[in-house]
Amino acid sequence: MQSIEQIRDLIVARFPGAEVTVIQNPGPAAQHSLLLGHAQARDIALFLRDEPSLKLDFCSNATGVDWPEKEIVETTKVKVAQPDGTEKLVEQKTKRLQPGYLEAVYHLYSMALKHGPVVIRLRTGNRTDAVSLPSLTPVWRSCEFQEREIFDLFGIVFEGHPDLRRILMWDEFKDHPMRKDYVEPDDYEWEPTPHDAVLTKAKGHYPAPGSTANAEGGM
Amino acid sequence: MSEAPAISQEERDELRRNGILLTSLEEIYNWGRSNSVWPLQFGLACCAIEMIAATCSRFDIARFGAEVFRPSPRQADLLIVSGTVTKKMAPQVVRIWNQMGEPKYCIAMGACAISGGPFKQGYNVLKGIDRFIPVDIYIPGCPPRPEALLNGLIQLQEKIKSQHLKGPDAPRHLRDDVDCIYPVPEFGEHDLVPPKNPNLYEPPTLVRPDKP
Amino acid sequence: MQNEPTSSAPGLAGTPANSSFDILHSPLGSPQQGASVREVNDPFHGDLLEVSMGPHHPSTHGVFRMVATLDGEIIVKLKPVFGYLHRNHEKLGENTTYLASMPYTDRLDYLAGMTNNWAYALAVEKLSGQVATERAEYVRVIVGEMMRIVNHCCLVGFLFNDLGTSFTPLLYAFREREKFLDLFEELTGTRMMYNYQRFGGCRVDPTPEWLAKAKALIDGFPRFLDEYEQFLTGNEIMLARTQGVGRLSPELAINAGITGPVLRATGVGYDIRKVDGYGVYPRFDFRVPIGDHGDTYDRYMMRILEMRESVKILQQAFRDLPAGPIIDPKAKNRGLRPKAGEAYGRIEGPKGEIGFYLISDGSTNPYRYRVRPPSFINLTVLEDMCLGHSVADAVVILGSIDIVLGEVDR
Amino acid sequence: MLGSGIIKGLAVTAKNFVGSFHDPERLPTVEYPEKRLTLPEAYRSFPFLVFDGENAIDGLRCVACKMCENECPPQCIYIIPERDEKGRPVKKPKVFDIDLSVCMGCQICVEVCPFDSIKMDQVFEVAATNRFEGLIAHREMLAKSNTYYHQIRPTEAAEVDTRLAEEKRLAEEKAKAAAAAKAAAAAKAAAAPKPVATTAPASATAPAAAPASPAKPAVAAPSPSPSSSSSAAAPMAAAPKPPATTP
Repeated sequence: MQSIEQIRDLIVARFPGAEVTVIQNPGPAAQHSLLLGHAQARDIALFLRDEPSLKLDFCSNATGVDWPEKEIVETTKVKVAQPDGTEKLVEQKTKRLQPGYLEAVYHLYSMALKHGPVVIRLRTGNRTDAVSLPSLTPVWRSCEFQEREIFDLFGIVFEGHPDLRRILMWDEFKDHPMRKDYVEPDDYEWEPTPHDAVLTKAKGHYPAPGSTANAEGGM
Repeated sequence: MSEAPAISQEERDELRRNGILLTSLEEIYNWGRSNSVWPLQFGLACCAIEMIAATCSRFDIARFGAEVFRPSPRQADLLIVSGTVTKKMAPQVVRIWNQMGEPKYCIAMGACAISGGPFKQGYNVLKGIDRFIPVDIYIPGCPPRPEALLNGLIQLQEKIKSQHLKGPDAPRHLRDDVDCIYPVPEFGEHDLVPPKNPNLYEPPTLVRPDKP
Repeated sequence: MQNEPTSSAPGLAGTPANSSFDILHSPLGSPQQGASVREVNDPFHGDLLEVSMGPHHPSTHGVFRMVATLDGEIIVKLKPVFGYLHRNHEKLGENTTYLASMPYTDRLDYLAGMTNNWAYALAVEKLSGQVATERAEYVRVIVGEMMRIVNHCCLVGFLFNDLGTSFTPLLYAFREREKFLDLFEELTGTRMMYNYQRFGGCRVDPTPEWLAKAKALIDGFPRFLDEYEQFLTGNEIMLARTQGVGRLSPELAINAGITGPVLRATGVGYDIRKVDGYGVYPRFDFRVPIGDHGDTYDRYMMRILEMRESVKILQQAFRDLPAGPIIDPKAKNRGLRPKAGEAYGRIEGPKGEIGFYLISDGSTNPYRYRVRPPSFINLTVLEDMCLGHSVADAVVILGSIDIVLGEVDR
Repeated sequence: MLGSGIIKGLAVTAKNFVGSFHDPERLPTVEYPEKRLTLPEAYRSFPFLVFDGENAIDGLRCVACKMCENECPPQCIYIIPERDEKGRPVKKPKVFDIDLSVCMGCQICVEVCPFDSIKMDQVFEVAATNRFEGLIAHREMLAKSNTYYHQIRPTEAAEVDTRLAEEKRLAEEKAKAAAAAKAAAAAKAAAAPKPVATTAPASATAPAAAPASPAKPAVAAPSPSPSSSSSAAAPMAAAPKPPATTP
């Protein structure tokens, strides 16, 4: 099978001007991925499926990933001219707010040519209002339920999905529980063995100090 | 019936060995009830497989008169909550429980049914079915062995046999003051509404201090 | 029924079961939205009836719900409803360490805990760059193939339950399963939730006595299988109820990501044991059974034939099992902090491709922990297979897909 | 012939029915409360705590290091270490609770325990009618003797005993060496005008007293005789370092 760069070149040759970026995977698995722009994502997916040298006809896994915004502190060494005319290296810390986004990841294999995986990714603009992505269900039917699951748990809206409803949670549910900032409902009334985060939550149900409760926890 | 029996258990056993069977209406009524506990054919998760194993030839729940797994709640006496009850499933479980006719019993089989078990920190997992329906026997284990289920069933039979037909500890179906219909929770925007049945679920408070 | 090695080209012949849905000619093809079987101007055309089957399901597949729209007794639309066993496996996996997720994986597909363990161990090994020892790889094959036999054996029992045999074949299946469970219990300590595999190997080394017992059981298994087949396979009622029921075309199967026996029943020879050759599978001589109608009967036969192939693999594995450590002494399990990166590891589970997609950010917990559940994705085509059949057939088709709700909903 | 398949199937059923009267292979029923399956040695249900000697609480091997508490996947273990009258931690659990209604018997606590103190039990008949009080196992309920451990898992228990004895021997040797080194250092210190700070080996062999009471040589030097405190400290010297797990 071609390397990820070769696949990118194939795509760019077919779709000039398409946004295709190679995302390196630094881990030992070295399963690198292609980040696709929204505009041509579905056409590129169709190309990957039908191109005879690739024939990625099997979309094995589709999933979401939540990347909340985070503060990145970068330390750079800057030469600062000193008053006496010499230059001195000074460490400068710049804080940069990396904007958050939601990501959909697809693992593609070829059943015809028996190779893979090729990983493609799509990213939303942010985590609040620009959360739509083109659906790849029309290309691979296997995404049908998986994209519904991503919609349910992460809140990515897939445009062009034939039946985008909640799948695992009930329809009235409002939250997206797999997001990193999800706060679960408080049902910690009975936690006999709490520690760390659970202890903090269970404390909300303890009686006010000074009541008759046993302080050391022995029953 | 509540006063002390005129004849002790040992004497009665001795008579039974000699071919004389002494019994009371209460005893024979409870004996009949306890040996024909028909469970509802209702599996939720992993524990359901062990429940099936308990009905199969090796463990053979039929030896306890409980092999008739009824698909309809109307014909069943025992609800074995065998597995994780999720919040999405909880209203259905309560509804099934309400559909069962009295006298009815509930066994919470496995850690998940008792308290949410290993999955209790999950957002969609109900932390114990006893938040909504009364449970007679709790069988811990993940999953409990089929023998543990049989052991729980034996305990349930003991419990049925020790019930009195009159008085304050009479079973639910012989009393007028107890409502046997339990409210079914509804799906809310973040959780079930209500998240528990406050008349039923009253955990003791166990204060744990900060860890040093 | 063919029984072909995978080296042959995958059969792509056959017409789609539901010919109105043609994925090849509709590049943006969407799932078929129920077609009425009868003519609309039929004077006796009544209203469509919507029936909710489940989640308390009298058949034995857990808390699964199908909303079927019926025209008479014929299904014209069927929407599966999930989530009744959504236990937040993935969220819990992100909140616990890599090792602590191992016992949870047992509870995904609770009829085949060992293969879930294996897939997870494989994914973490990929993520952290660890390699299992050779003996461990053989032991994994042994326990994994035994698990496949147990799973298929039970599935056949459950499938016949759905056909209305009311428990009798299941008694045979569970009698046999108990023998395997005894072995698993002796090796790992529990009947169902093994927590056996580790990153870089397995937790305990099987003793020679255990191996001898397992070998004796496997050697005697074909005899049971013959009896089982004599009991079931020729049964005319079964043939009438399964042949031609729930056909699936290979094109749709591939496009919908169907894996495992359901895929191979359609004639596509795709088995990850052969394709990826993970572990020590390339060293074994075995064939991959392939069906050619893609109906319920083929899916049933796939299970029977795969059990026979598993017996072959097991006999070779017992013969070739090398000595050596069961786990890499340098293997890191507790407090594992893989380098930042991601990995997708997959194996051929009894139900299809079970994969784990892990993203590490360098801490002790995975940043993203995703399970690729085979039975969940195999349900994608449930509607396509059921259209035009009666309600009773829908139950059988569902049974032949082999779903376990712990894995469907996670 | 139509129906021959069904007849064949019925023949199998008949064979099994007749076989069940004489062939134990075809009648696998175990009549549970009266007869029981012999559980394999590896069988595990819930954890328990091993104690040595006669007294269940004093003999506990557990030193309340909380390693199992941190590693337990469903967080069903709760430990509070014992403190002496001065408020210093003593290496004993004051509270050791396991919520059996949560425990999934995964055995990870056993794997991470460096003191061989928590082991898996084989009792599975723990059904209760009250899950709040009935299913929390306290320290007293969990403590079971080493003899019991030998009964349920003879092979494993024998291995553990050998290993503990070996570790104890090594620790004693190390302690002796440390004591000798300390004596030498003390002699040196007495000879030198300035007192030298306490030597490293002493604090390494006696980590229990170290955090609260810094360096009293007479206390810190372990006595060669196997007193209860040194036997508790012995496995720690050989044990792996506690992990830095901060959730």
